Amino acid sequence: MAVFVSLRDAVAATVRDGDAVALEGFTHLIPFAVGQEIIRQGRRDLTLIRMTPDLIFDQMIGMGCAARLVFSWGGNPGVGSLHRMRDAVLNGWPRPLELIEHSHAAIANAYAAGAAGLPFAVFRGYIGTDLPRVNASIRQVECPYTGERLATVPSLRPDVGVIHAQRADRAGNVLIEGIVGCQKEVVLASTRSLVTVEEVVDELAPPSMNSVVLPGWTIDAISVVPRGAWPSYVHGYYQRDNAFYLEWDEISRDRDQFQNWMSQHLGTSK
Amino acid sequence: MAVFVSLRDAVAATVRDGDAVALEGFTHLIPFAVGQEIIRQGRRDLTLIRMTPDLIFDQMIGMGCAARLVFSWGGNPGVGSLHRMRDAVLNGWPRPLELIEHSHAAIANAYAAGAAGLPFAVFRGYIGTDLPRVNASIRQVECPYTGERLATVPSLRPDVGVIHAQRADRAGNVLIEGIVGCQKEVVLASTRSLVTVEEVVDELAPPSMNSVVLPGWTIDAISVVPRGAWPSYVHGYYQRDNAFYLEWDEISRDRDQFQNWMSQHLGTSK
Amino acid sequence: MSEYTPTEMMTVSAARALRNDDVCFVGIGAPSAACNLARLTHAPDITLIYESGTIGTRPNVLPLSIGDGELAMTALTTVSVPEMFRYWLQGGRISVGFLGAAQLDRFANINTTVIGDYHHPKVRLPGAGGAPEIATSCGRIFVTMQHTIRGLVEKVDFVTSLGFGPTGRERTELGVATAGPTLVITDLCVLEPEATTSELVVTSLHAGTTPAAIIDATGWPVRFSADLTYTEPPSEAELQVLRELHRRTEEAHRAAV
Amino acid sequence: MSEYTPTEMMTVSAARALRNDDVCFVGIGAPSAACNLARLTHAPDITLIYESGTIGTRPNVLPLSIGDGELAMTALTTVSVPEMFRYWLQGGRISVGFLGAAQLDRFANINTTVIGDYHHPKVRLPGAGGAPEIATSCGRIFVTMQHTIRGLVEKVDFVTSLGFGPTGRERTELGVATAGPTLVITDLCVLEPEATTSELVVTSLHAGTTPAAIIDATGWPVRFSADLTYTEPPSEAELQVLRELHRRTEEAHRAAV
Repeated sequence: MAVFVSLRDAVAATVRDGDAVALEGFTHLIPFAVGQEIIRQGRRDLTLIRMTPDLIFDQMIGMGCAARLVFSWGGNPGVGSLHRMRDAVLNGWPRPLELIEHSHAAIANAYAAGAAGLPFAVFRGYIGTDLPRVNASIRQVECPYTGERLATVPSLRPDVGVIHAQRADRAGNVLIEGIVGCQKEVVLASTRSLVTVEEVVDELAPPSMNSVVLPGWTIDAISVVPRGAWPSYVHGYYQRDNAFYLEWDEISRDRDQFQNWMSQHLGTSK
Repeated sequence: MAVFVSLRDAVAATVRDGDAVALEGFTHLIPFAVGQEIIRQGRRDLTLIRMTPDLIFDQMIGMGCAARLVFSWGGNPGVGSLHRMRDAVLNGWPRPLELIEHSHAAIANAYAAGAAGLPFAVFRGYIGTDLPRVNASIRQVECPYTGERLATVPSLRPDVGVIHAQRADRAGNVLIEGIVGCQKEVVLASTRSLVTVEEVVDELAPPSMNSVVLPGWTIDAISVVPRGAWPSYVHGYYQRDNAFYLEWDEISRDRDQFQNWMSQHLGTSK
Repeated sequence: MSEYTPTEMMTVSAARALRNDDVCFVGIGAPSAACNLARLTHAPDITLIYESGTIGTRPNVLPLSIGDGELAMTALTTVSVPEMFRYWLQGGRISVGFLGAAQLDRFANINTTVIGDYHHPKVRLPGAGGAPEIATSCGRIFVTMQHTIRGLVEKVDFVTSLGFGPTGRERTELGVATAGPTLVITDLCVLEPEATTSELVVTSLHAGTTPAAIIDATGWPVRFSADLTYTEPPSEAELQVLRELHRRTEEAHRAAV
Repeated sequence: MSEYTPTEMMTVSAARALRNDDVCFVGIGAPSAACNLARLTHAPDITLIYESGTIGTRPNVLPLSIGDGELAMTALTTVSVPEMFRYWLQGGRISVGFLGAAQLDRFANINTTVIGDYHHPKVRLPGAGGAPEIATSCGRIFVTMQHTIRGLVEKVDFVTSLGFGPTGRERTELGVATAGPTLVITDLCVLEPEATTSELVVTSLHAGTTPAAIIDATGWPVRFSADLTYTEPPSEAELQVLRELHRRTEEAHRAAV
């Protein structure tokens, strides 16, 4: 059953050194505030999981939280590269980063399989590509009816699943609207889950009976963090801060400049 | 791209003798009008597919449309047995009926696999049951990671998928609200699809961006058939005719009485 | 104390076994009455899920079918049927699943498929529905059924859903991690699996019945627990809530159409 | 006739290849501009799908990211990302998929993963995204990219997504039924696979370029089709719609926040 706690307490209670932590949000609803609180609390040796690492993982990788990255597309969307991620991969700074690299379809299927309590996902993928050569977790099964060989990946069952959402009611039921990505799957696939929301309301009032709603009993901790997805966006609340995504390209190019920015904005020691 | 046609033309154009035809609607939105038009047009040797045969298949089986039935629960919900289905199974009247019997989970997964273009579905099911003894299509695969053996079923890819829905816009986009069952999966899994709706509107106006909507280009034929799901119900339009479900128990007990009712209500010859 | 029927005793007894934090996969009929009685009495926060996709539903009247509009209208949210079976049932999120049975054997294996041979049945029953996967995916299974010699049999004609297996050992041998049928509630008594053998033994007699009557109505040489108790009869409050629920239900279903 | 840039020529050329009844899986950048240009000119009913889950979107301005709010706001419906990849892409519902490339070889195999060795790369690129499954699930693939000697290479360092395979035969040998990259549009020319070998050959030169310039900018000994034509330059109308779209886009993205 979801408990409402401060962001600090939520992260302290759910994220431990060495955990596999998924922070999802497909462009929309990226849980930046949680990522930055994980940095503040100095978590180490995390396996970070995200389809699109985006700025949030660039920050966490640059601050040395991650030992391993599970991902499918690592860029600054519409801008260019993730410089901190590149520096970790190419130069091992601030520490080496192991890559477990997939396609979008593989990760989406792996979350869905995790949510469904299955040990693996089957899909028609990776045909003729080099990815299975560099990722041993990509395997195959044979269809028992047609003999077709299909790709498999292990299901993703993170220790902690983190998402941002529009709002919760007082019982901790959470509504997600718009580009819903893998938000439901990540919460249901994870051992522990942490959800940040823009606000708490008396009546959840989902617009449709079939709206995407997570019952409070599927969530461990909820923190109310207005603008908790900035610089990404929250449909109905605020728009994407495209200017910041451009700025980040500059901020993150240089190690010192990056560390200065983090120390200034997150209060982390240099 | 969906074309709007009369019910008669829609059935004539999409359903052929010998087809595998799924008519779905989980208690809600059962496409009765289409089933009855298929009876009127005298289609034969159909493989009928439905999780819960309900009165609609009792009528079609009793009128001799079906050679084969794929199903998971065959009763008159809240009332008792389906007498016409029983008569076909036990006495071969009006013709023998082959049963391909599954669980709900199996058929739901098989539709989803069909919609996803996969040849089979994997799930944790049928453990310790006798169903695989009597249904050879239930098999197993081994998880390439854990060694767990999981159940498989062939995906369902009907020749024709039929559903009823609340409404369509003039471009043929269809909105489904409430208990959505497998409506989306059936349309996407089928080679041809036929949708009946309560009404056509200028603006579809789905209540949520994430409402269940089928684009017109995924549908072959749409017929406007008000009360096309009677005696089942359509959320927002009319309620389930529980009295008729009770009456059917009487009507369908006796072969003559059944045929009289069909002839009287559908204009079929006795 | 009011008079009450054996079915009321069965429903009340099932309701009492439910906890406020349970997540229940509810079937139509007695299970639905029991779950909603629990919700309207001692377990106001219980989560009721119907296989039609309705999650956290709080129906004012009992549904006649598993997919009544009332369920969706009063639910927190309604998901597709594939999602229901994949993410919610198979996902291991259900603590209690209810099953009914046409036949149940001493190891709580259930038949709802056929009486007699599958290919030449004496009676054709509705079939599996959600039962095969409910039986193995839910934390615990509660069975409710009428107690008759034709229902509680030595050996089921067809295993539609797994209890503890033909010898009581197969559930464990097959690697099923969930507890299975921990409670069988009939209109005469409560049966529970014995720890060592998994054989169902009578653990509680409903008022007005006798061990002899239960032996007569059971198709195997049924045993009684050393700790046999008597079921507490329905309280005035329980009966009142249950009957009011049934009254509202009948009124609503008469009025519809 | 207005002046126009090579990138405008590339975008216009890609837009022209789209039909009114196409269902397109759109990427960010040039593909998004091309698809929306087609929608705003000769293909008003074209269906645009972005991998973020937006189906039938009609954005007024071009998205900066694949999941901009504008896409969901103007879409017919928005589904989850697992559903997008399962029911819509893998389901075989997409007629045209767009891909970009850091490297592309003569058999249209694409690399967006690394330059150099995978484990010790010279350049780390963003990775696969949706490309591996887009490349094999869509009816046809259109590739748009800048025409440089570093981009159009003899052999890609890493096959992120399959074209026709290392020798041009593997796509068929692997049993992939879709047509694959039928069209590669650069800022200099259009290349198409030769029927017999599946090798990309130049089939149309954009105005202002020469065969010699293309040979210089291509990393393999590129051949020219016997039916080589010149690309029709962008019309006034095409340029006007495209530039107006870019103007609205820049204005919107400046205004946001």
